[in-house]
Amino acid sequence: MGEKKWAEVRPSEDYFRILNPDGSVKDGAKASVPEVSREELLRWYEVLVETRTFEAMVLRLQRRGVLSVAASSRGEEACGLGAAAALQAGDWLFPAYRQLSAVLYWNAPVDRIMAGLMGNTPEHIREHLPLPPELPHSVNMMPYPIFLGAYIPLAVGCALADKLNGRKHVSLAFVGEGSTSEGDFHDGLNFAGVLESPCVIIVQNNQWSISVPASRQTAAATFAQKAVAHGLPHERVDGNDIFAVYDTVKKAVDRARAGGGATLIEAVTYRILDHNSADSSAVYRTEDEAEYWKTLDPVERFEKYLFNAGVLEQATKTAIEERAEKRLREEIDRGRAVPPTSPDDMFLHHLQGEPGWSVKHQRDELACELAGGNPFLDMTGEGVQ
Amino acid sequence: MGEKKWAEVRPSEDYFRILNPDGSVKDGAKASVPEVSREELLRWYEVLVETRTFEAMVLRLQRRGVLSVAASSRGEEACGLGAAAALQAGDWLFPAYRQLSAVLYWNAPVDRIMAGLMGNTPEHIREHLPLPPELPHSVNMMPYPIFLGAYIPLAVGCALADKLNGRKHVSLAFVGEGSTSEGDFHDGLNFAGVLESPCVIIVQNNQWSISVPASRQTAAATFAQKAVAHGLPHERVDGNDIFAVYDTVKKAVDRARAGGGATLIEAVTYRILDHNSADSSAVYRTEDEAEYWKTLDPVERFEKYLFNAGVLEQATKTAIEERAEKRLREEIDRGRAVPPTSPDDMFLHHLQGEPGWSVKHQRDELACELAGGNPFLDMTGEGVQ
Amino acid sequence: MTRINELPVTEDMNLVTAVTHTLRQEMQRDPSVRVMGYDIGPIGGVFRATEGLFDEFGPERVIDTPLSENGLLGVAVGMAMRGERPVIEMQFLAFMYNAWGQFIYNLANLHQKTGGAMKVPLTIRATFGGGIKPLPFHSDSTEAYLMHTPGVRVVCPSTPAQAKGLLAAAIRSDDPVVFLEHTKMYRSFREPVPVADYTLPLDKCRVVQEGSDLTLIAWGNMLHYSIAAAAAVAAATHASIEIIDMCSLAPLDVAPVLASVKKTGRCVIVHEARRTAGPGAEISALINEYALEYLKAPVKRVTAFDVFFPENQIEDAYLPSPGRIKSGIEAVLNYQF
Amino acid sequence: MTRINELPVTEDMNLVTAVTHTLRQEMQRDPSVRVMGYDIGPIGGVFRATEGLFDEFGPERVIDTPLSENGLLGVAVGMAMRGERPVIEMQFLAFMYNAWGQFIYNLANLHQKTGGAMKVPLTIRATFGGGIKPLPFHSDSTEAYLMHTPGVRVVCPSTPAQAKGLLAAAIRSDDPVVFLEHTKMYRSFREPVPVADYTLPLDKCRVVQEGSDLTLIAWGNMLHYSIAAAAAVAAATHASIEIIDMCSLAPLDVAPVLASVKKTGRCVIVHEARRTAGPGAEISALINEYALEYLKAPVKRVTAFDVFFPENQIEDAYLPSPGRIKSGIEAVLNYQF
Ligand SMILES: Cc1ncc(C[n+]2csc(CCOP(=O)(O)OP(=O)(O)O)c2C)c(N)n1
Ligand SMILES: Cc1ncc(C[n+]2csc(CCOP(=O)(O)OP(=O)(O)O)c2C)c(N)n1
Ligand SMILES: [Mg+2]
Ligand SMILES: [Mg+2]
Repeated sequence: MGEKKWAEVRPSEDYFRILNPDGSVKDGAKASVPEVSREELLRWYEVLVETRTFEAMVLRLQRRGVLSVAASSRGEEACGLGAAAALQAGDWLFPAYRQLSAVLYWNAPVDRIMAGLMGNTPEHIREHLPLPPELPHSVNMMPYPIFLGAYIPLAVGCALADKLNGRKHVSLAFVGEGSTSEGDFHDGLNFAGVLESPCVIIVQNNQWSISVPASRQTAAATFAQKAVAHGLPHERVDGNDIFAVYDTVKKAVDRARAGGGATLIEAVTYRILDHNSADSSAVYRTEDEAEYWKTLDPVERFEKYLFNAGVLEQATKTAIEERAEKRLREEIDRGRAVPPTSPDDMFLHHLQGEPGWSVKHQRDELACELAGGNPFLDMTGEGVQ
Repeated sequence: MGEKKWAEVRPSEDYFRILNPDGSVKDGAKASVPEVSREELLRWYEVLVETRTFEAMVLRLQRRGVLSVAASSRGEEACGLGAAAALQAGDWLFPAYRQLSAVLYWNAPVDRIMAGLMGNTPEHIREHLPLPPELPHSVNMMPYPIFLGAYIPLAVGCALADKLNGRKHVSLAFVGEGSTSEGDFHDGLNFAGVLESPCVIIVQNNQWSISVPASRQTAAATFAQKAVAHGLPHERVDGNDIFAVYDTVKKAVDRARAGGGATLIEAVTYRILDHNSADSSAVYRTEDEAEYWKTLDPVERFEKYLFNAGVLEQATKTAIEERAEKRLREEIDRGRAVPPTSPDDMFLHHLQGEPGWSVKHQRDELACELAGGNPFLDMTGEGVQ
Repeated sequence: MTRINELPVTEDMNLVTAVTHTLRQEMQRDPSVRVMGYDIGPIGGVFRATEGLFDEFGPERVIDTPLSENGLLGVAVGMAMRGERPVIEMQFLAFMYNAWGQFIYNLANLHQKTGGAMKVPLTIRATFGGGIKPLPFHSDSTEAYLMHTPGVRVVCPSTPAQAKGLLAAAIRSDDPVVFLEHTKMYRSFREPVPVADYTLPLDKCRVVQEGSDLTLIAWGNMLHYSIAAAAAVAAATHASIEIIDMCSLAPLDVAPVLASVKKTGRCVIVHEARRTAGPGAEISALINEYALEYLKAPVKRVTAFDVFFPENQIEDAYLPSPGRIKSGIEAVLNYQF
Repeated sequence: MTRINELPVTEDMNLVTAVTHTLRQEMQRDPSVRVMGYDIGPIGGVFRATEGLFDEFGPERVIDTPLSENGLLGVAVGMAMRGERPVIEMQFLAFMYNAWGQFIYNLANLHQKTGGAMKVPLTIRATFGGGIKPLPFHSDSTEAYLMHTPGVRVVCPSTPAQAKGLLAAAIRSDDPVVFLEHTKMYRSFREPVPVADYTLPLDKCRVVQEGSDLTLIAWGNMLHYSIAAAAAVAAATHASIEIIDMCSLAPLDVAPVLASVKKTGRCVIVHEARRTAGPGAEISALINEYALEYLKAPVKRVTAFDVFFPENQIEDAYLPSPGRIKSGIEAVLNYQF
């Protein structure tokens, strides 16, 4: 508690890495380069481009006042994507708000995401942007939780339900390193250990929890070692290396699927931009820090690898970028074109069946008010006129 | 989740031990036998005798309907005592409900404890069994918490307050192994690590949390290793060996006092009796188990050591037992002689100063009711008559 | 909805055996029903409400968990959203304060958050209420916290037969339901409970006794004290007292209350919960809003006091007694504008 | 108690700068005052309420903590019981659901549990309330949960000058106090705030405007909407409306409410909280119990609805607006038995 400003302590690089920052394969890691088809590698690249493009577009829209608050995963995109790519259709994905790449990989509808960012209700979005209720051949995707860490126990229970019913699905959940300080995180891990739940929990350690550095979040040397408290296996990987993430998560997912229980994985990365559009990180950290981390950028690294490996060439790159730009612009426009949500939506889906006297009465009150009437004239409970 | 009845897994004996179950000093542990005066050793013995005697008396009283529920620490007495003896006057002790030996060591007033067990309010007990507000040359003792684990963060904050003010006190808190599953436990440890709080947390692992065995509480091999999640040092000791407990806690306490931060210690022991007087452990565990653990009894072990070491002889033993019996009987009688608490006490000490209109009014209502009146005749808020 | 008294075969049960019986029946009926909690396995719960279930259904249907209310609730919600029907035991209602985050954010909110795409068909059985002189915080009646929270149903039975029907309905409901079991009532009396399978509505209060002079509202153990108090008043004055068992606390079944008060013009609300911002406040405010014209006297709340549940020695003075309820009835009955 | 308007030197402040100013002044006055929470250090809080304090007082007085509301609250209670005066920031009131165990069991109960031997002189500054269209659960007004809990004071300022006096009093109080800061009001307006040190009573509501025809009760941002609504009604009808700022929510300052309603015979209660079992229920029930004879119309609650705080697109329809309040006033004012 002595320092005047929280100096960022550069996290230990004692972690699993396959790709060096310059896109070369690390000495001795050749054997670990995952066997992934050329097509799949290009798909990964496309998702990375889409993620970066979409988040930049959203930040611009936020600045123009189109939406109220936006967060970005710039520099962290390999964590979500590498992990998501290790899943199979039918698995369950519990992202936090910095894994856009994970949901884009599994074809989350961007128009709906946009409509959500605009503050529409899910019912309303569903109505105006119809789609089969589940994407075919996709994973099941949860919305992200607002209460940090609150979905960790949920993911554990979700996986347990599969296990108890003999279904071979895995649940995979993300949490920021800051959120590991919440009780929910430990509850989830402890139950996962005891109940042998087939799940994988990923701590995406981007070094900051808004203004609080990872070094202030815990005295533990790593976030991976938090698993020791719960008897779970744990891994620590370079989160900016998509191969390392994919390989490690794949092994954990396969193990869970085979009945081997849960794993905790720490992916070491860095939040390049502000926490979200309401934040200004210049107040609490130095530019140098981000500059250093930019040299470890996961997208450039992977891109170099693809160029070196002859998978990508300039023309393809340009084509992918242009396609992404065009598609996302269309999706965003579709999302923005959704008409405003009706106030009455607020009463939907709290309970199934009858909502009860008071809610029914209040719903009528609001309708009356919106119709220009006085909603408080009912003095006998017989109903708002 | 396969077994039909929770088989007790005998905990690993990979822990620190000085005294063997037969009272001899373990090979190679000679150097660790703590340097404790003959007087102090006899004091320890006396506290063990008192603890066992008092708890037996209380259980008998419970069975006779004198009090509503009673728990016992039989077989676990060395944990509380060994730890408490490592403290200094001015330190803070946060017992759970199985550390009677710890508070008796520091001269907790037994008459007051008895009056508390009878369901009197603290205010009332203080009034009828007056005593200087703090015992001279004692530690500060907290009442035990009802919400399991809830005092762990408190102990961390308590110690931090000392540290921030340059006071060289240490806070020591106990928690059952079952209670380590609560979020409070992890919150406390994590804050202790980050804020470098001078405290010691002891997990008294007595193998059971009511009917749930330790093996079902966590998948971790030990409770000590839970400290790894929070970057804290940890120790695991034979909790039925008072020397091992004392020695280990003493080192942790000294370290905390010297500014070295917090430690987590697991003391491995066994709950010989039912969880409390409302429990019947025969429903969920076998007699054999307790029989085995009785061979590791901490009091007999220590007694044998004292006899071997020439510190105790039969006459002294008898004298100590008789003195304990007599004193405790007197204390219990004094506690039982406290007149019933007045109902009005329920309104005390919720807030300082004015309790507010509603509480004042309700207090008058109760007084009116107890005086035989109708408390609901005030129709104007001007006051209960 | 079956009429209970059309079911001929009955067995005498008390509240706790009715709960066990119902859990067994529902578990036999539907394999997705799983009982979860700490101490609910081999020991059958500290009140023995799950006795025998572990032996009958095994550890995948009766899941003993680590000691964390928050973990228990969160994991069970995760199962429920996948179609399981967990019935979790909250050993004492007050321990749920530790799980308040999961309660609000996941249990109560998940259905709404997902626009109805996900359901949480989970039942929380929570013991509550005073009278058995246990330890502090083992007697809390904090149903008001629950009632102020959207997205969750709260019911409280006051008889074994009602407990069966409400618990079965709670388990079958696709909404999260808190089912409140009063510790003092667990073994206080038996009654014949139909052996066949039935449910009772989760959203309907129950008129226990009709009357024209005063409406008396209570639930749980307080209903029995209220019936006794009403009988005592009626014996002395021939007043005709309507008694409502407010077993459906959330959503509150408002219409019958308003109808009754419009008829009687007088009302007393009884609860064990603390008074300020307690359940009675809502009922009284609704009457104030929608039946004021009919009131012949102030609505009185006969409750415990705005303090923490006190030590054993004085808990009898804290809880409403039949005597205190009688005073409340008399005060309101005798009032003249 | 100092009269604010006798303090000549003032500075223009808004709610958030008034909070910072007061924290600084209290920290200068008393070394046991320590500000704690996550994101309250170098960044000065996500709303900048602790801006500059870290630089001025250093890391032992301004303690940035790990991200756990429950740990924060528990550790701060441990410090408070030893004579420190922690002022913790609850980034948003809803996050305190995660700390509900520590809130009840330690913060609210420790003084009572120890028979008065221990005190918890701790202040929780919690942002609350709607209107700025942030993320879900960042706008909750769940003060009713707090009001139903003994052992804790709850206050809610509606102006910068009042915020200063109440916050200083909260910090100096030996009781735990929840100090509610409305996010929408943080920067909505400025007023002159005396620079000298002063406190305001924690247990007194404030009559903002005297009147004889109707009592209008509100707090926080709703007070400003209520003043506007009352002005609109008065302009049209010449009705004389008494406005009470119910800044002292727990313990509730009941006497002035009863006195006012006895005078006016009509009452409207306004709050952002959900209606059922919300704060207004208690106020209405008290009026029902102790001022019924004086009522000339039903007491109406103009509130948000019994649903989770909705998505940004429709939050304006959820929160009471000046228009909705005006309707409530008119309905009650025009009512004739
Ligand atoms: C229970 C809870 N507490 C606090 C917050 C406010 N909050 C939102 S994001 C954030 C920081 C989270 O940091 P981390 O977990 O590291 O995730 P990151 O933003 O770095 O991805 C905080 C404090 C919240 N949403 N929920
Ligand atoms: C928060 C909370 N949950 C549950 C309980 C009920 N309870 C009391 S003691 C106990 C078992 C505790 O086991 P452990 O921590 O191992 O302590 P032991 O009794 O073995 O000493 C339980 C579940 C409680 N008092 N508080
Ligand atoms: Mg982070
Ligand atoms: Mg134990």
